[in-house]
Amino acid sequence: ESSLVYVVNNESDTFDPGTTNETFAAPIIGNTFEGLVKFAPDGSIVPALAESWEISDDGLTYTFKLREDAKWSDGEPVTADDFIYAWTRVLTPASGAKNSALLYHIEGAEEFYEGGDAEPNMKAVDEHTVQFTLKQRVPYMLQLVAYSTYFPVRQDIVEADPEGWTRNPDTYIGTGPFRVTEMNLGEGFVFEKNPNYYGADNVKLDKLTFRLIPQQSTALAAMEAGDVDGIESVPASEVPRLSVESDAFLVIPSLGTTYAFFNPAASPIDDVKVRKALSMAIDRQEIVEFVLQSADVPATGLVPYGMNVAGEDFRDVAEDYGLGETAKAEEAQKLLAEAGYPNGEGFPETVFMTYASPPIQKLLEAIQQMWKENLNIDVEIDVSEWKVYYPEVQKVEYQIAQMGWGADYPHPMTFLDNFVSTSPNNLAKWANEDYDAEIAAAKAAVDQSESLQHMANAEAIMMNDHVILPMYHRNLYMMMGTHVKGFWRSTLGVPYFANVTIEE
Amino acid sequence: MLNYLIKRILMMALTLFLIITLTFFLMHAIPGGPFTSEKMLAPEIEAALNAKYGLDKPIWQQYLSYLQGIITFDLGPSFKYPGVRVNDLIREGLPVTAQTGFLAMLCVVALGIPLGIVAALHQNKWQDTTIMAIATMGVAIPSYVLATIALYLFALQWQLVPTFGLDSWQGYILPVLALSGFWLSFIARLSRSSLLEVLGQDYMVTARAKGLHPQTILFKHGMRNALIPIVTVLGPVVANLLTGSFVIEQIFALPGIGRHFVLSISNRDYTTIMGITIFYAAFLMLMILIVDLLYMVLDPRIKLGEKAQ
Amino acid sequence: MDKQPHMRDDEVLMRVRDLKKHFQVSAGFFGQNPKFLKAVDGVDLDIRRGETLGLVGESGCGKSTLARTLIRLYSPTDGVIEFNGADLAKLKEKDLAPHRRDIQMIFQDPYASLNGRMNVRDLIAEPLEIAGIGDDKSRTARVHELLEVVGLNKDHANRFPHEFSGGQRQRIGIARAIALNPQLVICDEAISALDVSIQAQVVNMLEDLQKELGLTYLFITHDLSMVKHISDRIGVMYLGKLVEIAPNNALYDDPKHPYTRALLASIPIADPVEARKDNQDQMQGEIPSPIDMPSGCRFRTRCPLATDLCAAEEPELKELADNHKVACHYAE
Amino acid sequence: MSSAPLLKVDNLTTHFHTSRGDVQAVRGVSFDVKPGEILGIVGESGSGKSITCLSILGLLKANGEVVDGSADFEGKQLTGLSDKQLRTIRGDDIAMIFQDPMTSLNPTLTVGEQLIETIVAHKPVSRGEARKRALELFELVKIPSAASRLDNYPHEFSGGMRQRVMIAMALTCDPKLLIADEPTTALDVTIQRQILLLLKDLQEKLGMAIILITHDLGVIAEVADRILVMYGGMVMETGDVYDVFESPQHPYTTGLLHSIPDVRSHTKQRLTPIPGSPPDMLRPPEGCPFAPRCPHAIQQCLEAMPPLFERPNAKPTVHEARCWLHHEEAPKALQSIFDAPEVSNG
Amino acid sequence: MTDIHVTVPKEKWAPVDRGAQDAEFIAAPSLTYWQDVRQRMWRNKPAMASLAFIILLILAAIFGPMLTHHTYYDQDLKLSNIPPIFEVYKTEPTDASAQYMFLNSGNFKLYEVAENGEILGLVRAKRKDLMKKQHIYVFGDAEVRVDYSQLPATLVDGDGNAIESIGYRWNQTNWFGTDSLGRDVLVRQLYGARISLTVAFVAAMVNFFIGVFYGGIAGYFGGNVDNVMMRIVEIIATIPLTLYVILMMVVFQSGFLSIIIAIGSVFWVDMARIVRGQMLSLKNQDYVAAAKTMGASTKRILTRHLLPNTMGPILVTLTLLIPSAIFIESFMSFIGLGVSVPMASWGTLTAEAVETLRAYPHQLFFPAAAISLTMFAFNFLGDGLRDALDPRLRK
Ligand SMILES: Nc1ncnc2c1ncn2[C@@H]1O[C@H](COP(=O)(O)OP(=O)(O)OP(=O)(O)O)[C@@H](O)[C@H]1O
Ligand SMILES: Nc1ncnc2c1ncn2[C@@H]1O[C@H](COP(=O)(O)OP(=O)(O)OP(=O)(O)O)[C@@H](O)[C@H]1O
Ligand SMILES: [Mg+2]
Ligand SMILES: [Mg+2]
Repeated sequence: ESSLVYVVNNESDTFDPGTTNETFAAPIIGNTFEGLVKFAPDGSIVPALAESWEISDDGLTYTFKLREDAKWSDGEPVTADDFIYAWTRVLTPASGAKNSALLYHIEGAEEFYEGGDAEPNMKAVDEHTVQFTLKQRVPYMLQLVAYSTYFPVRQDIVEADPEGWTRNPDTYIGTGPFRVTEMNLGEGFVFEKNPNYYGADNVKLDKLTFRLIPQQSTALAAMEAGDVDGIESVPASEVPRLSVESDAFLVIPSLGTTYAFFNPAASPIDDVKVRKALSMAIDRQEIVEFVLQSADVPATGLVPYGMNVAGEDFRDVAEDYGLGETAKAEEAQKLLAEAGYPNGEGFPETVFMTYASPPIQKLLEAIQQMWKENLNIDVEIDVSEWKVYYPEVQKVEYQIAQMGWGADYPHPMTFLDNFVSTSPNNLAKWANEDYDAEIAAAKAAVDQSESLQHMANAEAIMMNDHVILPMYHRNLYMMMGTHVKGFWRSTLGVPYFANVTIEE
Repeated sequence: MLNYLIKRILMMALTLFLIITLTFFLMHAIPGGPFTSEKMLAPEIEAALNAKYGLDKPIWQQYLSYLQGIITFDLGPSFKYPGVRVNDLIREGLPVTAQTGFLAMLCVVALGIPLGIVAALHQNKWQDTTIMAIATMGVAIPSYVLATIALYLFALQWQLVPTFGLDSWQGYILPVLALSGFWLSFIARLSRSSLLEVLGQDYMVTARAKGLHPQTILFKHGMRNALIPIVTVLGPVVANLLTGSFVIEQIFALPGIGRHFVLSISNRDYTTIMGITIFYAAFLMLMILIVDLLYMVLDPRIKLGEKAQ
Repeated sequence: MDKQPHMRDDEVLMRVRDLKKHFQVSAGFFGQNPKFLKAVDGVDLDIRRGETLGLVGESGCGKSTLARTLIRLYSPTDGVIEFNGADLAKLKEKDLAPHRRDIQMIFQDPYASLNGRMNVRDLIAEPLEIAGIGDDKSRTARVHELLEVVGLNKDHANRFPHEFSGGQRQRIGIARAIALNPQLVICDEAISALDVSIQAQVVNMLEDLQKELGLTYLFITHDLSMVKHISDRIGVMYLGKLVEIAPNNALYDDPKHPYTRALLASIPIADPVEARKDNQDQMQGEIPSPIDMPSGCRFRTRCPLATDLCAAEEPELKELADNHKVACHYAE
Repeated sequence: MSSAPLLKVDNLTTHFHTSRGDVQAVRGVSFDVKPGEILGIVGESGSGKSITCLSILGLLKANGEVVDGSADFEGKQLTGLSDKQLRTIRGDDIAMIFQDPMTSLNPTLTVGEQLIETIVAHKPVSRGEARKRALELFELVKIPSAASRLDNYPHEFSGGMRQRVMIAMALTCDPKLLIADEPTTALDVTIQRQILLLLKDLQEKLGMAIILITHDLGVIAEVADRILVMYGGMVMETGDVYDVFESPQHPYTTGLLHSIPDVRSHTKQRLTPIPGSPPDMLRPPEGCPFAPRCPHAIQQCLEAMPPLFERPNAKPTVHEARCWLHHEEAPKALQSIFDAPEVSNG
Repeated sequence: MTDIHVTVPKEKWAPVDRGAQDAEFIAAPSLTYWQDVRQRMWRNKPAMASLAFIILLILAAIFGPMLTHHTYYDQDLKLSNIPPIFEVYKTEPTDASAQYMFLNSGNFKLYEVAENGEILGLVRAKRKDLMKKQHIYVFGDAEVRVDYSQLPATLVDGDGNAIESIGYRWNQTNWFGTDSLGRDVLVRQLYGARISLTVAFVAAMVNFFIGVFYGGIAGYFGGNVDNVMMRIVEIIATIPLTLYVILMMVVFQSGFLSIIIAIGSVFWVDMARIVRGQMLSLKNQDYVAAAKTMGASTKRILTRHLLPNTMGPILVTLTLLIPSAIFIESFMSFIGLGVSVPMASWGTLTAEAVETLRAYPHQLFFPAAAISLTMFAFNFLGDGLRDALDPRLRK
C-alpha cells in the first residue's frame, strides 16, 4: 500500500469548490474534484469530465460533452444538470459564494445574481451535454472553466446540508482522483483513491494525507527528519541552504507579482515623475538576492513571467517601462528634481502602509533605506493588522500601499483586469479610458496575438503612469521527497497527486 | 457558606454577562470584518455574505440575538469556517488542548513545587543556585524560542521525538515541556520564596521539636502555609493551560483551541471570539472560585464573604 | 495607702454595659445549626479615670476577648462601651480612629503582635508617627527613652523582634503602648513573660506614669500578687461574666464569691517551705464549656455551695459592701 | 541522688550571627539533670534560658550556632547528632513546651491534629487511638469540653488554652525529660496549680525529669528540686531549691527575691527592682555580667569573670555561686551580705 | 571545674566607682527600618552587581548608540547575516587584491576581511558551477572555490586543495554581527533595550502601583469590596488583550503607545490576585490588630505592615512578569500592533531571529542573552531586595 504525507501550512475556511475563493482550499479541492477541463503539467488545457467541447465561431457559446464514465465518488453518474445546479448556486447570493464574479462572463449571470428577471444563459442540453453562452468573447474562458468555481457539486448532498456537507467525509462527494476518508479540523485530511474516478486505474496512491503544520520551520524539520514526504513551503531563510543542499527542494514558478499601489490622487505621489522616481530608485536585484535571498524574479511590470498567449510569453512582448533590475539612482534623482524636490529636499511626509507580515516588513525596510540612500527622502512605514489595513486601502486612504496579486487562471488578463476602472480590485481607483478600451479590445480580439498586443498596450498605459511599484514575481519554494514521482504543482499553486507513484 | 456560594455564582453570572457585553461591542468596534479577505469581494457579494450572517442588522439586534443563543448554550456558527459551529470547534479542539494542558499542569505542579522546595531547603547552596538559574532562564526565554530550539535539537538532530503531532506518547514531550516551562519556573520561584518565609516561623521549630518526620514537617506544616500564593497562581494557570497556547499549537501543529483563540481575532470571526472568550472566562472564574474555597481550607482564619471580626 | 479619695464615681472613663461577644463556632457547610461560643456574655464594668482596674479570672474565661472588644478589635455582639462620650460599640471603623490613640493595648502574645519586618525603633515609633508627633529625630530620641524605661537599651533599637527573648519582646510591646501617653492602657498579661525584677521595674514605671499623667490601666493578669499590688480595684471573671469586683484589699481580705476564694487559695508563694505545705483544697468538677453554658449561675457546676436556686436563676451582680459587687446568691 | 545524670550539659556556648556581630546568648553553661528531678531555671529575661534549651535540642534558628560545649543525654552527645537521629529523641525522650504558644502552634492545623500527629509520629497507634489519647491529654490539661475543642484552630483558643495545648503536646509520649519553657505564665492560678500537680505526678510516676523555666518564683518554690539562676548567658547560682531560697549566695538572686510583691502585705509598698538594665549580649562585659548593676560590686567584678564558688552545704547537692565575694580572700565585711537573709529568716 | 584559687589583687577589692560606667556604653545609631534595608541592600553583592548591570544597560541604551557610526536603520544589504565570529582564510594572490576572507555558511557567500576581522566587503562569484556544486571566485591570479558538494561547505583553491585557515576572528566591524538587512545587531539591540526596558518599566510600575494596591485593598477590606474588585479583575483578565490593542491602535495611531497603555491597563491582574490572597491570610495577624489599636490608617496598615510581609511573592511575581510583558510586546508587534519598523525591541529581535535560527543562530543568541541577563539581574535584585526587606532571613 503506498501512501504519502504532504504538509500544508494553512487551513482553508471551506472546501466547497463553488463558494470558496481561497488558495488554501486548492490542494484539497484540486485532488478531490475535477471540472469539465483541467490543466496538464505543461499548462495546456486537457479534457477532464468533458471528453470534448466545442466553441462557437463567435467565441461565445461553449458546448461540453461529458464522458460516459464520469462518476461521483459515491458512484452516481455526473450529469449535465450537476453543472447547471452548481453554477446556479454560485450565482445565488444566499449561497455565500465569494467568486460569483468569475461566472459573470456568462450572459445574464450578473443580472441573475443581482436579483433581476434574467436567467443566465446556460443549460443542460441533455444528460451529457452542458452549454453556456458568454456575453462577450473571453479568450481565457477554458482556463476559467478549469477553476473550481466552475466545478460541479451534487444537488442532493448540498441541499441536505448547504453548509455542512464539506465537513463530513461521507458527504464530501467529489469527482476527482481521491476521496476524503478523514477530516480533522486543525489537523488535516486523509484521502484514499477514488475507485469511481474515471481514471482510477492510473491513480497509484492508496492513501494521501494532508497534514496541517502552520509553522514552516516545523514542517521543514518534519521533512528533514523524514516524518513527511513533502511540504508546501519552506522558510525563506532556509532557501539558500536548501537550494544547494537538498535534492527534494523544488522551485515552482508561480503566477504572482508583489507590488505596491501608488495612490495617484495623494500628494506628493500624485505627480507621475515622483512615482517613477520612487519606482526607479529601488534595486530589485538586491532585494531578491539579499532581502528575499531567493530565486524570485525582479519585476518591472505587472504581469509575471510564464503567461503564454499565442505561444509567446507576455513579458517578452511587454517592456520594462524605464525600470531596471538594479536601481537607476541618477535618473530617479533627476526626475525627483524635476518634480520639485531636488535631492529630496522638501519632500513631504509620505507613509508607506503595509500589513503585518515579517517578510514584507523586511522588504519595505529595505526599500525605505534605498529611497533614503538614492533619493534622500524619508518614507515612513506604517504596519497594521491586515483587517485594519485592508479596509483603509479599499477606501484609498493611503499614499503608498503594499499589495500583491496571484493569478486565478494562467492568463495575463487575471492581472490586467484588475485595473479597469470598474474593478473592485483596482485599489488605487485609477481610471483610464484608453486602458479600459485596450482591455476590451484584447478580450474581443479573435486573433490571439492581436489580443496579446492589446494587453501589452494596456500594461504599458498603466505602467507608464506608474500606478504600481512592481517589486518581484514570486516563486513557490517547496520540497518533495525524491522518492515521489509524478508529482506536479501548477503555476496556480495546486499540487496534483493523481499520477504520483512512490519509489522504494 | 451556602449563601456565599450562591452569591458568588450569581456574581459570576453577572460578570460573565459583562464580559460578553464588553467583548461583543469591543469586537465590533474594531475595524475590519469577517469577510475582509485577501481578495476583494464584489460589493454585492460582500453584502450578500453580511446578510447571510445577519451582520447587516443593527448592532444591538445582533447583540440581542447573540444573547438569545447563549442562553441555550449555542455559541453560533463560525463565520470563518462555514458549516462549523463554535460549539463543535471547542468540542473538537478541547480534548487535544486539555490533554496537553493537563499534562503541562501536572508538570508545573509535580516539578515546579518540588524544585522550589529543594531550592528553599538548600538556600544559597548549589542546588538552589542551579534551580533558580534554570527557573530564571525558563521565564526569560519565551516558549516559542524554547519550543523551536527543542524541536530542532530533539526532533531533528537527535530524532528522539516526532517533529509534530500527538500520535505517540513521545509527541507529548516537547509541547508539554514548552507549555509548562514558564509556569513551572514561576511556581518554582514562588514556592521557594513562600517556603522560605514559612521556614522561619516558630511553629516549624515546634514541629521539629515534636520529632516529626521531615517530610511531615515540610509538607504538612511548611507547604500548607506556603501554599496560598502558589494556589493563587495555579488557579488561573489551569484555566490558561487548559485553553491552550497559540504558539505551542502552532509550532507543534496541534489541533487545539488555543490557535482559534488568536486566529479568530485576526479573522474577525465574531462568534468564535465570543465563544472562546466565554468558555475561557467561565473556566477562569470557576478556577478562581475554587482557589478562593481552597484559601479557606488552607487557612482557617480566612473567611470570605464576611467582614473581618 | 488608701486611694479611695481620688476615685470619684463621676470620673468614669469607660462605662461598659451588658457587653457581649459571641463567636460563631460551628456551622455546617450549609450554615445549619450555628453554635455560638459566648466568650464575653454580658459584662458591666466601669473603669474610672486614673485607676488601675485589675482583671483576673480563669484561663479562657474571656478576658482577652473582653479587652479586644473594648478596643473594638472585635465588633461586639451586643452592648455599650461608653468612652469619652462616644459609644465605641456602635462607631464605624473610620469614626473610631480619633479614639484609637487614647486606648492602647499590650497584647498577651508579644511576638505575634510585633510586625517581624519592622525593627524595634520603627515598632515603637509607629504610634508617634501615626499621631504625627515630632520628626524622625525626636521620635528616635523618644524611642531611646522608652527603651530605657522598659529596661532595654538604645542598641536594641536596630534589632528585629525575632532576635529577642520572650520577655524582651513583651517589653517592646509595653514601650509601644505607653509611647503616646494614652488615657487608657489595657495590659493583657503585660508582664507575665518578664522576670520578676523587670516586672518590678515595669510595674514601678507604670505607677510612675499613672501618677504623672493620670493614666488608667485595665490590668489583666494571672499573677495574683502583682495584681493586688498594682490595682485599686480588681474584677474577677468567670466564663464570660464578671462575678465579683471590689477594691483590692477588700477582695483579698474578704472574697465573697466562691470562685474568688478558690482562686486566692491557689496563689503560689515564693517560699519552698510554705509552698509545699499542702493545705489547698482543689476545686472540683468539670469546667463547663462556653458553648453550652450551665443554666443559672455559671459557677454552680464547680461550686461547693451550689443549690437548686443556683441552677434555676442566674445571680445578678449586686453591691454588697462599699464598692464591692458580687454575683452570687449566697454571698453576703 | 547518686544516679547518673539523664542530661549533662557542659560548657554550652551559643552565638547568634547578626549583621552587627555575634550575640553571645549562652556563655559556657553547665548543669545536669538527674532522672526524676525537677530543675528550675530562673533568670533575667534575655539571659539565655530559652536558647540554652533550644541549643540542647538543636532547634536554633538559622543564624544561631552552638560554638562550644556539649549536651549529653543518656550518654548520647546531642550536639553531635544529625537531625535524623535527633528526630527519634525529640518529642519522644525529650519534649519541649515553648514559651510563645500562639506562634508555636501552626495556625492552619486544628489543635487536635497537631496533637495527634505527635502521637502517631512516635507511637505505633492508629489515628483513632491517637485521637482518643489526644482527648485524654486535653482533659488532663483541663481544657473544657475537650472533645469539641479538639477540632478548633489555635486562633480560636485563649492564651492559656494554647499554652495547655503545648503542654499536652509535650506530654504525649511520656518523655524522659520535659523542657518546659514558661509553661504556666498564661494560666490562672487554679489551673496552674492543677498543671503543676500533674507534672509532679508524672515526675513521680514515670520518673520524668523536668527542666522548668519560669519567672514565677512561687512556681519554682512549689515544685523544683534544684534551681539554676541565669544572668547574661551564664549560670550565676545553682543549688538545692531550699538552700537557694533560704540563703541566696549571689546578689542577683537576692535581688530577684526582693523584687516580688508580697500578697500578704496590706499596704502598698513600692517594689524594689534591681536597678539598671541587663547587659547587651553583643558586647557582654568582661567581668561579672551582673557587676554593673550589683550594689556590692568591687573593682575585680568589673574586670574579671568570677568562677563558680562552691558554698559549704549540709546537703549532698552542690550549692555554687558565681561571685567574687565568695573568694577566700574576700574581706569578711563584704561576704557578710550573704548572711543577712539567713539571719533575718532564722 | 571551679577554680577558686585565682588570687585577687588587693586593690581590686575596692568598691566600684559608679560614675565611670555608663560612659563606656556607646550605642550604635538607631536606624529606621528603611535605612536598615538600604544598608543591607548595599552589602548584598549579587544584588548590587545586578543593579549596576541594569544601570549600565540603561546608560548603554541611552548613550551607546551615540558612540558608534552604526544606526539601527542603516542597512548594507551586501553585508547581511554576518556572524560575530568567523573563521578567516588566507589566499595568496600575487597582486594586491583580497588576502583574507571568510565564508558565510548560512548563505554560501564569500566576504573579504582584514586580518583582524574587519569586514571589507562582499566578493562576487565569477561563476557558479551548479553541477559540481561550486562557486568560483578569482583574485588576481588566484582562484578560490566554495565547494558545497559536501557539507559543511569548504574553501578550496583552483586545484581543489583546502585553503589554510588562520583561525577565528571576532567581527571588528559589527561586534554582534549583522541582521538579515545588514544592520548592526549591537546597535539595534541597544535601541531595542530602550523599548523593552520601557515596557519592563511600565509593567513593573503598574504591577507595583496598581496590582499591589488593588489586590491589597481588595484583600484587606474583604467582603463585598473584595467581591466586586475581584470580579473586575476577572473581566479585565478575560477580555482578549488583542482586541483592545487593536482598538487603541486605531485611537492613538501608534503601536508602541497602544502597547504601553494596554500593558499598563491590564497587566497587573495576576499581581492583584496574588497580593489579595496574601492579604486575606495576613490581615488576621495580631500585629495588624496591634496597628489598628494604635489608630493606624488603612493606608498605613497596608503599606507598612501587610505589604512588607507580602514582599516575597510580590517581588517574585514582579520579576517574573517583566519578561512576559516584554514578550507580549513582541507578540503584538508580530501581529502588527507594536513598534513600527525599522525600530525593534528585544522581543521582536528574538522573534525575528527564531525564524532564522538554523541559518544564523547568532541573531537569536544576542537578544536572547540580553533578555536572560537582564532577567537574571532583575531576579538577583528582587532576591536581594526581598532578603533586605526580611530581617528574619538574615544570616
Ligand atoms: N535569633 C536571634 N538573633 C539574635 N539574638 C537572639 C536571637 N534569639 C535570641 N537572641 C538573644 O539571645 C539572648 C537570650 O535569649 P533567650 O530567649 O534565651 O532569653 P530567655 O532567657 O529565654 O529570656 P525570656 O525569659 O525573656 O524568655 C537574648 O538576649 C536575645 O536577644
Ligand atoms: N476568634 C475566636 N474564635 C472562636 N473562639 C474564640 C476566639 N477567640 C477566643 N475564643 C474563645 O473565647 C473564649 C475566651 O477566650 P479569651 O482569649 O478571651 O480568654 P482569656 O480569658 O483571655 O484566657 P487566657 O487567660 O487563657 O488568655 C475561649 O473559650 C476561646 O476559646
Ligand atoms: Mg487571654
Ligand atoms: Mg525565653
